[in-house]
Amino acid sequence: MTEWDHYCKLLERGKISRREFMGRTAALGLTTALATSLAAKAARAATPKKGGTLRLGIGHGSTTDTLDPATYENLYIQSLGGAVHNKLTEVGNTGDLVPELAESWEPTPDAKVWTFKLRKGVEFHNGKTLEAADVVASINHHRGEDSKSAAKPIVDPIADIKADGKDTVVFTMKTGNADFPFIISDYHLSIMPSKDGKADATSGIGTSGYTIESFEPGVRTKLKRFPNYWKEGRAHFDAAEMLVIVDVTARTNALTTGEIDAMDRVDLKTAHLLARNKNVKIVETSGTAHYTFAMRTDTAPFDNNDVRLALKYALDREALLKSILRGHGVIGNDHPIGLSNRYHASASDLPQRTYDVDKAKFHLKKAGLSNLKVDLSAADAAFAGAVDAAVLYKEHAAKAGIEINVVREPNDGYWSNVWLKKPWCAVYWGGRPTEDWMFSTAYAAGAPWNDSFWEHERFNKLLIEARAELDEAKRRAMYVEMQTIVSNEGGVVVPMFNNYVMGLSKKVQHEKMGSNWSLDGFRAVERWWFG
Amino acid sequence: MTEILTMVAQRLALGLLTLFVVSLIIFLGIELLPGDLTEAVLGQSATPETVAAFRRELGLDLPPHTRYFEWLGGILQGDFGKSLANQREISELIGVRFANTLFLAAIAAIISVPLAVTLGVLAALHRNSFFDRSVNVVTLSSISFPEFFVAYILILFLAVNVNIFPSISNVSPDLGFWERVYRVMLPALTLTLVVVAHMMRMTRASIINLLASPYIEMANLKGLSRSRIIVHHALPNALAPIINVIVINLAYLVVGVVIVEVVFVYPGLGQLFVDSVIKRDVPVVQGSCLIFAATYILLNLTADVLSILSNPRLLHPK
Amino acid sequence: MSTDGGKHEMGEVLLEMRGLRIEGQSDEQWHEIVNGIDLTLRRGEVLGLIGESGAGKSTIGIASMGFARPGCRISGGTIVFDGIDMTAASEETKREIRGSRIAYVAQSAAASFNPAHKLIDQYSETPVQHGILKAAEAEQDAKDLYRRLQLPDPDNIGYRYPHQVSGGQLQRAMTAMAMACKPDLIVFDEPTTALDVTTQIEVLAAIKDVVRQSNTAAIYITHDLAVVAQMADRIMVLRYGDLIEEGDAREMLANPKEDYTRQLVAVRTYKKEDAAAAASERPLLDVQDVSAAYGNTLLVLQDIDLQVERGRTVAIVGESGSGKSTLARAITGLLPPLKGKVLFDGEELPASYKARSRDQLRHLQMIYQMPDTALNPRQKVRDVIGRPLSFYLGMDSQAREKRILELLDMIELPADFADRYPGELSGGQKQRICIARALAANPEVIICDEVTSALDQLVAEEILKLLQRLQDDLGVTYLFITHDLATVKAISDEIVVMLQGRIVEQGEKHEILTPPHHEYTELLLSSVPEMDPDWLDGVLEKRKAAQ
Amino acid sequence: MKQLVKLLKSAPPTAIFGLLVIVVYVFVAFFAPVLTPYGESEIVGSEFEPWGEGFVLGTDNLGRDMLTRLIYGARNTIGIAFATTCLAFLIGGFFGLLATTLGGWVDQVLARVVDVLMAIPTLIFALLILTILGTSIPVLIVVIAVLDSTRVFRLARAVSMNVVVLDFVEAARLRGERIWWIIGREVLPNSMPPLVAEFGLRFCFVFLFISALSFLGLGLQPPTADWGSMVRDNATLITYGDITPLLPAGAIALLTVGVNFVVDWFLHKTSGLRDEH
Repeated sequence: MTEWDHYCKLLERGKISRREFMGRTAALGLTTALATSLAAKAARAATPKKGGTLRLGIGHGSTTDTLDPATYENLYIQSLGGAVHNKLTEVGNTGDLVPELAESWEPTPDAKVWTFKLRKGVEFHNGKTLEAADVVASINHHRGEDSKSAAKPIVDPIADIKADGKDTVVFTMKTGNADFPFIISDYHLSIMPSKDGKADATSGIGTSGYTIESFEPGVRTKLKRFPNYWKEGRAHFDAAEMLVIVDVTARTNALTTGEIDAMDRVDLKTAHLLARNKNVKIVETSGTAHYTFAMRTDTAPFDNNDVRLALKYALDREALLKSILRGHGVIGNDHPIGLSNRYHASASDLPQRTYDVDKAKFHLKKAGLSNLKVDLSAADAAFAGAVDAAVLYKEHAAKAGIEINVVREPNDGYWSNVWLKKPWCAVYWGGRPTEDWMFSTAYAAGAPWNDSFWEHERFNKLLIEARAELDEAKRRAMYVEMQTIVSNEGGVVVPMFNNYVMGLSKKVQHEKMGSNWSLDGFRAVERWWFG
Repeated sequence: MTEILTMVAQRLALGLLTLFVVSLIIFLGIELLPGDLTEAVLGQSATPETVAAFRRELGLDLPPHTRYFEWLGGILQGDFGKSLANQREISELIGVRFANTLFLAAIAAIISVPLAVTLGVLAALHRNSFFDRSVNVVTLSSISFPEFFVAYILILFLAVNVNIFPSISNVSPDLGFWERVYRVMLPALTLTLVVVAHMMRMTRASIINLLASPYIEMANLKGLSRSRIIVHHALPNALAPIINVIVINLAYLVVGVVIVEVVFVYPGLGQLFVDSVIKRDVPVVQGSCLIFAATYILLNLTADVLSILSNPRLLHPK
Repeated sequence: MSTDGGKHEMGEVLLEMRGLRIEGQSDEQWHEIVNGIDLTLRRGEVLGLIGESGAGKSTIGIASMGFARPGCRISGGTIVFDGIDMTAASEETKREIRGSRIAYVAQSAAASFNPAHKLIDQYSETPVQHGILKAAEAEQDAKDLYRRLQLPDPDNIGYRYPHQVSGGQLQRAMTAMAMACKPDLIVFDEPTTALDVTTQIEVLAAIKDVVRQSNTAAIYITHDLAVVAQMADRIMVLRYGDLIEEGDAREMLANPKEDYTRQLVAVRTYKKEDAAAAASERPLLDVQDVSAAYGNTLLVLQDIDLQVERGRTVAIVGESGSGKSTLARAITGLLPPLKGKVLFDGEELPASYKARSRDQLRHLQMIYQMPDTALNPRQKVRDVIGRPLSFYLGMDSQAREKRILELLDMIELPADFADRYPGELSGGQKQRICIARALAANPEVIICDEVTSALDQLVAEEILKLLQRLQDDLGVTYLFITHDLATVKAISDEIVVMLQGRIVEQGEKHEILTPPHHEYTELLLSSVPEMDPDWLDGVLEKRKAAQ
Repeated sequence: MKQLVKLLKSAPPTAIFGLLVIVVYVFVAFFAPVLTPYGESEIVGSEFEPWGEGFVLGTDNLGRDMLTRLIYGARNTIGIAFATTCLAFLIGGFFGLLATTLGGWVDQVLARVVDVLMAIPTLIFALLILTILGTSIPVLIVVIAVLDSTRVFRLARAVSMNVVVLDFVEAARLRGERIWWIIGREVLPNSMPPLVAEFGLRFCFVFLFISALSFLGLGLQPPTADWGSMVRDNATLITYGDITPLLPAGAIALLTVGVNFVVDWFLHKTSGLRDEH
């Protein structure tokens, strides 16, 4: 047995992760691309049958949905994007980055210029062959003055995109960013066919394993396997149907009566009852999605870190997890980096913050206050149960002499009128696959979504350094320090990370499920199969 | 006959005026809603620049009256415009949904109207009998339950416990007619339970109301049988109120079924409307509202015309 | 029939009632409305049932068919029709008899024909449903009968709907319908009461004719002794469910034995003394050249000129549709005239009542035809009479209370009536309250719109006497609108005859009532039934001769 | 009092049942704080505890006592439905009577306005307005009342149409009475019975309507207990054959049935009197 075979075996048995596999085989001198295809081969060995029609019931979606990735705004359309489009890179089911439409990529040492080599012979659903120009047009779809794309802030750091021949795309960044290949895997940044430098964003044509047969916004999408799909070991179903079933009871009924094969967003209150059904299994993944209470650190009394600490200690995270998420989640440690992130600070690096009334009182006293009275704005638009969570927080904090006044805000316009405006409010974050991405989005000084209006010199310095740092160990150390800073000095209370809880018919098979997003990282249609 | 036509023409003209006012109210209503489509679609990821660009693209930066009159101009030329959210033709978007809504309403009506009238006639015929009382109690109870409750109960019994009908009615355009009928059975039954009581009670009451009339006494004294008196003498004269209540219920079946659509995941116009309100997709909201209002107006007109046709006094004036 | 002196054959007994008791329900309690009546009817005989409202005459009439109206029940006695006990017979048996052997002609043909079906279909229904005739045969029969009943265009009139046919014609069509199965007995329930006098005479003639020809037995129910005198061989007088008197028609009219019968016979004899008009400078009420219409349609009133002197009673008489009630509306301002004006005591009144001053309104008071709807059922008598007192005269509660009692005394009602609701009063009492309400305003003119036509004759007469006494005492002026010439004779000083929106004749009572008359006045006067059993035949002969 | 007893004795069993239900509900609504074992939104146990000793009807999705929530639900829902119906009748009744009494263009204009309002589906209209104004209790009451008043208007207009043509109203007009007097003293008292009956029915509809709104997430805000949202919160349990979510719906239905029975009886009584002459 060669060492290569050994690694393949380990991967098959799940003994090593894909990331480790990639790392170790790289050490053997293999190119990333070869390693990937080998990994795919190994995965295939473990499996799957072809055929069948997967029926997915998704608890989101609206008649106003469009196929334009720039406006992907809910889980339904995002999952559909995952089924129809490829990106340059893909976050694999174990959380690490694998090549997708890009065969390989190469940064300059300062991580400022990234050169992506495209896979050859990839065909769009309309028969067109993938070229560099398509990639440039697809990314440019989100850039520029007139961009209405939700992904505009994501592609903002890109200074320039150039096609270099038919198979090479060169990205020039404003500042170095070691995580750029991760960023380019964002679900908005789907690669679409282009014509005269304009991406065709509305027809839903991609390069993935499934073509759209019919798309009825807010109702259903019918997908058919694309016979010329380039990726091997994927796209097992002959067809798929993605249904919008917003009412959770209807969704649950549909699953138990066999109308659908899988559903997302299981009703947490009754998940234990659903699990008893002999045809159904509950699958949950813990990802990067988390709830926060963001304080404006530029406003009194939140400009005082002791006040912030007092509030952080005055919350019983376990209780919140139990009653709001019914345990389907993980408690947070006042920073946004989840367990599935690469550089998550373990308990030994950063002790878990607990509900500690004495410490809360201590910090309160240190801030020169004997009691505290603050408003907390919440609405269920922030996250399901936000108002209940705020009410629970109020009860916990009361024991530490802190009086929280829960302000129920209207659901409508919550993100425009409350978030980033009110001094303290409930917020939901889908999370980001990389630390840098998460921190730069919501914690870097001056970032548009820095909802705590927080500025920390050391943190911001570390952020830029780490971004361009290619040495793994040094990077880890930097990110752990940043997590520590955010936890101890930041303006955000992070009570918990929520799981993605799905209900699957027992006949649905899958590998380890991607945890970066719901439904296997939005890739359920491509990754799953019927046993 | 010409009088009926004149009346129809007048009512249609009035109806157009009503539609105009309705469109104005709805437009103003949506203008008053906090936020617009761009903010709703972009949600948490909105930045001032993207919102501004989005608004420019959709023309939402124009003043409200300009947008309204542009929309109105389009309508007058038969152009309902395009959905702001996905640029689909509204006539197309609404067309499919409205067809679905009408289909469900039709199935529900086909079940409920004959059922209600038959029950009403039978109850009137055997009034104060055990049958009458039980029909009364059962129908009264059935309107006393919230719609979603009836829906859930039916799902529990007919889909979960015994899998006779599908629990969701996700019809699609490629389904065959009978498959479609099968799929909408549960929502149709739900709606039937909701509307039957009203129509049945009205049928019964209108007939019984007439039983005190001299011509019914006359029919009795002519030695006619009970059933002939009810069916031949009372029913024709009770038609106007019965038609009226049937039409009101038909209107309800078309415009009032949002909840049933939600529970059964039925792709009708109601869902489209609710989604569009949430997303502030003004042209779609306007379009669907006009459809709803027009349905209401036309059905009312139909009721009046039918009442005239069923009444010789109005049909054959002196 | 009686006019032939009972010469034709009186056959065996057809219908026999013994000790008939019928109960009616009100306030969840049963009480008797017919208290043990015996009735015998032979084949070919016409029996008149007469009495005021509440006498139970209709109830007895339809009880002959074994039928009781909803809310009523036959509680005792026997009804034997041709050997069949109708009280014990099964529904099925009774149903077979109804329509085919006993038929019914209702008071209001307009209400008793089903508006949804054509006349001839309703005619055919009885024989076809009873399996006697085929539809086509029945239709042919219908046309023959229509012809015999002198309906216009007898071949086609049956294909009309009830609303397309006039009241008199409908009543005849209903008689035809009753004859459809050639029944042994027909029950006529006030068949002419709802008709104008000139129509009534035609219908009476038609009914009489057809009954005589077919030699059917009949029960003829009416409140009008003069009418029954024309039709019946024998008369039963009923009151409150009891039999008062029974006997041969001619004999009873000539020699009524009981007081009550005597009152009924005498009812049309009250007559006001002639009084000459007091000369005055100007009339109290002066209607000048008034024309009026509802909407933009045909004129309902044309060029009406009318003067009413103070303290006089002017009767406006005409049949339905003559415009007499519209005239009242034009005067009160409810229907502002298109042209012309109304002067009160020389002063022109604004056309619409809305523009009139409180005093102008006060001077003109109105009493309505239906005392049931003229009184708010939710107000006590005290409030009804008291309102004008405080509204017009600004009386405080003490003065008002005193005046209410005075007024009640004036209308001959006891003081404790002040605390009653209109629902607790009889029709005549209600009309008295209406009079009191009008008087409360201290008016100059009272417009009486058919004030007696909804009342029983004896009650009506009392009301007329009351009105006359009030005029004598208070000097109030009456504008009396009526279709009933007996009333006119009873109360008026002057008479105005109206036809189709125009005045055809007007003048002092004695002038109008003494020949020569205007053609229409003549027709009206000659159509009023008289107690003489030969009156109908006589009038018809006279009219025939005149043609 | 004696009359009342007599009246009740003559009532059919359905009406007695209905009255009983109403009385019990009103009693419960009034004395909710006394009758309930726990606080309205107090979390007293774990989620979905079964029926038993501590919690007669078990607990709900957050571990609140179901019985307590039901009772408070009665208080909130009935209170709001009652206030709404009253307001709807004030508005609709007033304008309806005004329209018929004044007649002419006022009647025409009002009828047209109501036509427009009715042409917009109620639920959808409510959705729109509640989204604009938020779903606080006063807003909820006013919005539903206004929407509902169109139906009341129609009825009031239809009923009073038959009253204003009666002679006693004409007499009052001719007397020169003011419009308010005519409406208040002559027309209104004689239009009451159908309106009272309709009040009962509309009350039930408002009730169901609030439930429907709650179901769509536009009803009362948590943690206020109301029956509609209680059903929605626990509806998924039905899938597992648990009837807990049916309790509030049953409570709604029971009251509606009760009111309907009483209304039926009432209508029968008032129209019955008319039949008898």
